[in-house]
Amino acid sequence: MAEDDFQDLDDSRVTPVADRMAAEALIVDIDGFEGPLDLLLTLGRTQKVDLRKISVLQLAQQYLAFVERAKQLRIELAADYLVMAAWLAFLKSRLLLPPDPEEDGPSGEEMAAHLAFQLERLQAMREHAARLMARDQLGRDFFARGLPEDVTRVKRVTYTATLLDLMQGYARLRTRDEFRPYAMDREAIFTMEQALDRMRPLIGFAGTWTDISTYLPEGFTTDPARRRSATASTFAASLELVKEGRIEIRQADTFAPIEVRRKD
Amino acid sequence: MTEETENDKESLFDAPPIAEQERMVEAMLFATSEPLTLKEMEDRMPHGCDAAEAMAHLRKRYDGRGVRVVKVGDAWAIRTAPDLGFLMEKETVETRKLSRAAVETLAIIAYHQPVTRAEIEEIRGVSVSRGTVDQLLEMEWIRFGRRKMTPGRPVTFVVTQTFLDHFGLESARDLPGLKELRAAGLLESRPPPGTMPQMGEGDQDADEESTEGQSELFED
Amino acid sequence: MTEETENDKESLFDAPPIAEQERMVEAMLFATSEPLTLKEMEDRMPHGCDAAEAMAHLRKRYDGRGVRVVKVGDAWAIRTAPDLGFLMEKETVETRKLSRAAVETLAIIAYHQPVTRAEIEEIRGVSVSRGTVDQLLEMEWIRFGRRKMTPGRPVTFVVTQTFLDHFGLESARDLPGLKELRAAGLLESRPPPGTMPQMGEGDQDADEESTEGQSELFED
Repeated sequence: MAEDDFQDLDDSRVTPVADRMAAEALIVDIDGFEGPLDLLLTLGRTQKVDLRKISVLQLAQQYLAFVERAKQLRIELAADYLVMAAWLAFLKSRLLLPPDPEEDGPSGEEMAAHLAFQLERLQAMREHAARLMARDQLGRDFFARGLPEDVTRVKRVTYTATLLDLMQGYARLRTRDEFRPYAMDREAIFTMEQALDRMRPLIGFAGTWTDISTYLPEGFTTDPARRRSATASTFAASLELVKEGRIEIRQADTFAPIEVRRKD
Repeated sequence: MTEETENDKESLFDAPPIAEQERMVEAMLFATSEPLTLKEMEDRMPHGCDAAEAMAHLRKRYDGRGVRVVKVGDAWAIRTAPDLGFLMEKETVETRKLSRAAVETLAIIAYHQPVTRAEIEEIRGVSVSRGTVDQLLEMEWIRFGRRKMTPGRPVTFVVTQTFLDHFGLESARDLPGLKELRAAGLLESRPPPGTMPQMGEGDQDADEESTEGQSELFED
Repeated sequence: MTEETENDKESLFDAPPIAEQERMVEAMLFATSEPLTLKEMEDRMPHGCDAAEAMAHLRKRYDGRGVRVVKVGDAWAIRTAPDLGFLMEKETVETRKLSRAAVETLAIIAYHQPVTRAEIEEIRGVSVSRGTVDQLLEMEWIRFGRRKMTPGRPVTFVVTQTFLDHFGLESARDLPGLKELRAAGLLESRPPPGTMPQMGEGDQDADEESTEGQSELFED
């Protein structure tokens, strides 16, 4: 392999005029390339061999020469072209010098093989992209229904109710006429005292961690205003019970349920 | 395909065999967005084609199929067979909560059955709209019961087996009584202050429905 | 229509005879320009119908005709025969010409799917511009696939049913030359040895699992 590469290197020193002109054309056309790999592929084609048999060393040589000439012509090269140049220079040295037993990392041959693989793969994808685009295409070679009939959407609405809805509805009707003396409406208020009164007898049963929301009294769980009041007072009452040493309290996370447990 | 061999005997520059012409009109009628006249088809087809004959063949071929070749004015088109129109409908089902008026009417019927419309109105304090009763009838949650032996012999309403099945009840007697409702805390629940129904709450139902979405939003 | 009488002898709730089911799928496919899945068809057909069997019959019936029954991914569609495209000059839609970058990116996604942006960049040797991917997404030829189970959990791209439909492919398995590419090892994602200059964001880790991804594609 190394032998061949030296051979290739010699060849490239005596570049025929035509090739040189082609290389100049490449430089002028720099904007037309889609990056260093594309350029390498184009350079590789001038070797007129199967990509699998391509001389990576010769390719590296061509690429470096290209970058050198571009610099002389003061053509701005994008960073990735220079990165590739540096890498190819490194690869070249690896391929030319006998392997250094001290140095680890991939051998020059491995690196060269991978580059050849990349070039072959890119070439293959280009060919297959062309094959794909050459297929019969919808709206060009074959056609869909030109006069589709709309599928009419029929919306059917079903109604539902729960037993609770039913009972609440009935309860609402039956209690509407009940006598209710005028009072400051404290209906939506559940005081801390009420919460304490409610929790004290119940807390004895809380052997396991229990969400404090389960201590909310009946009728204070659905209406938002009432639930807010009951939640606040139940929470305050819980803290009071913690202070008294009757229960433990915990919350796993911000906004997670607050849980209490009887302290034995 | 017999036509093909017949045709092959003739000159190379003749029109394509009729089977081929039939394929052509088929493809054109399928792909165009407007019905095509015979002339329009022939203009597109190779020289010497007879669209009329090709159409006659195609029409026969589609006889009894799921789609048909039909004449639209002086043009032709492919259309779904009329008996399959039902396939062109897509049904979507949306479930909505029953309105407050309907729930209350239903509750009264369930607790007081058999009950007349006048009795329902007396308990609710508002007139019962025809739509509400019709809706419950349509859902098959209520049905007409025996006529009452009172002047005018008014019809009564009772709940149905479908109703009992939906609410998981063995009979309407299993509905919790007032005492149980109170024990369950349900009798406490009054509308929040401010929205307390005043007299003449005939339009309450409408209000309720329009704010329903909002309260839902703020509840959790 | 003989089937109808046959059917009458059987239970009222039996599925319609297969000839009738064939008419139904025929009507549905003719009525739409989009491919329909078996499930979509069965949802619209009477209970108990077997759309797959009906489709098998229908496909055979349209063999060699002006329109064909084609499979597109897991759906079915009717399309005109490609040899008759010349008749449809008026229907031809001018498609936006895709850039070379877009065509290559599309091919890489089709042949390597599911594939990450970094992998596309690895293959092309240049970074993939946002506009290219956006254009393909907008055309609905590609879509996001599952995230890769590698560090960073990068998104992947896969081709869509619209892509298959556009290029007349039954599945991504039918891409031209796919077998040869695979046999040549050109669809493998080989990690570069050592210090290869990384083009894209350089997530080599994504490569590790990509061989598994490839097989995923050919399973369905």
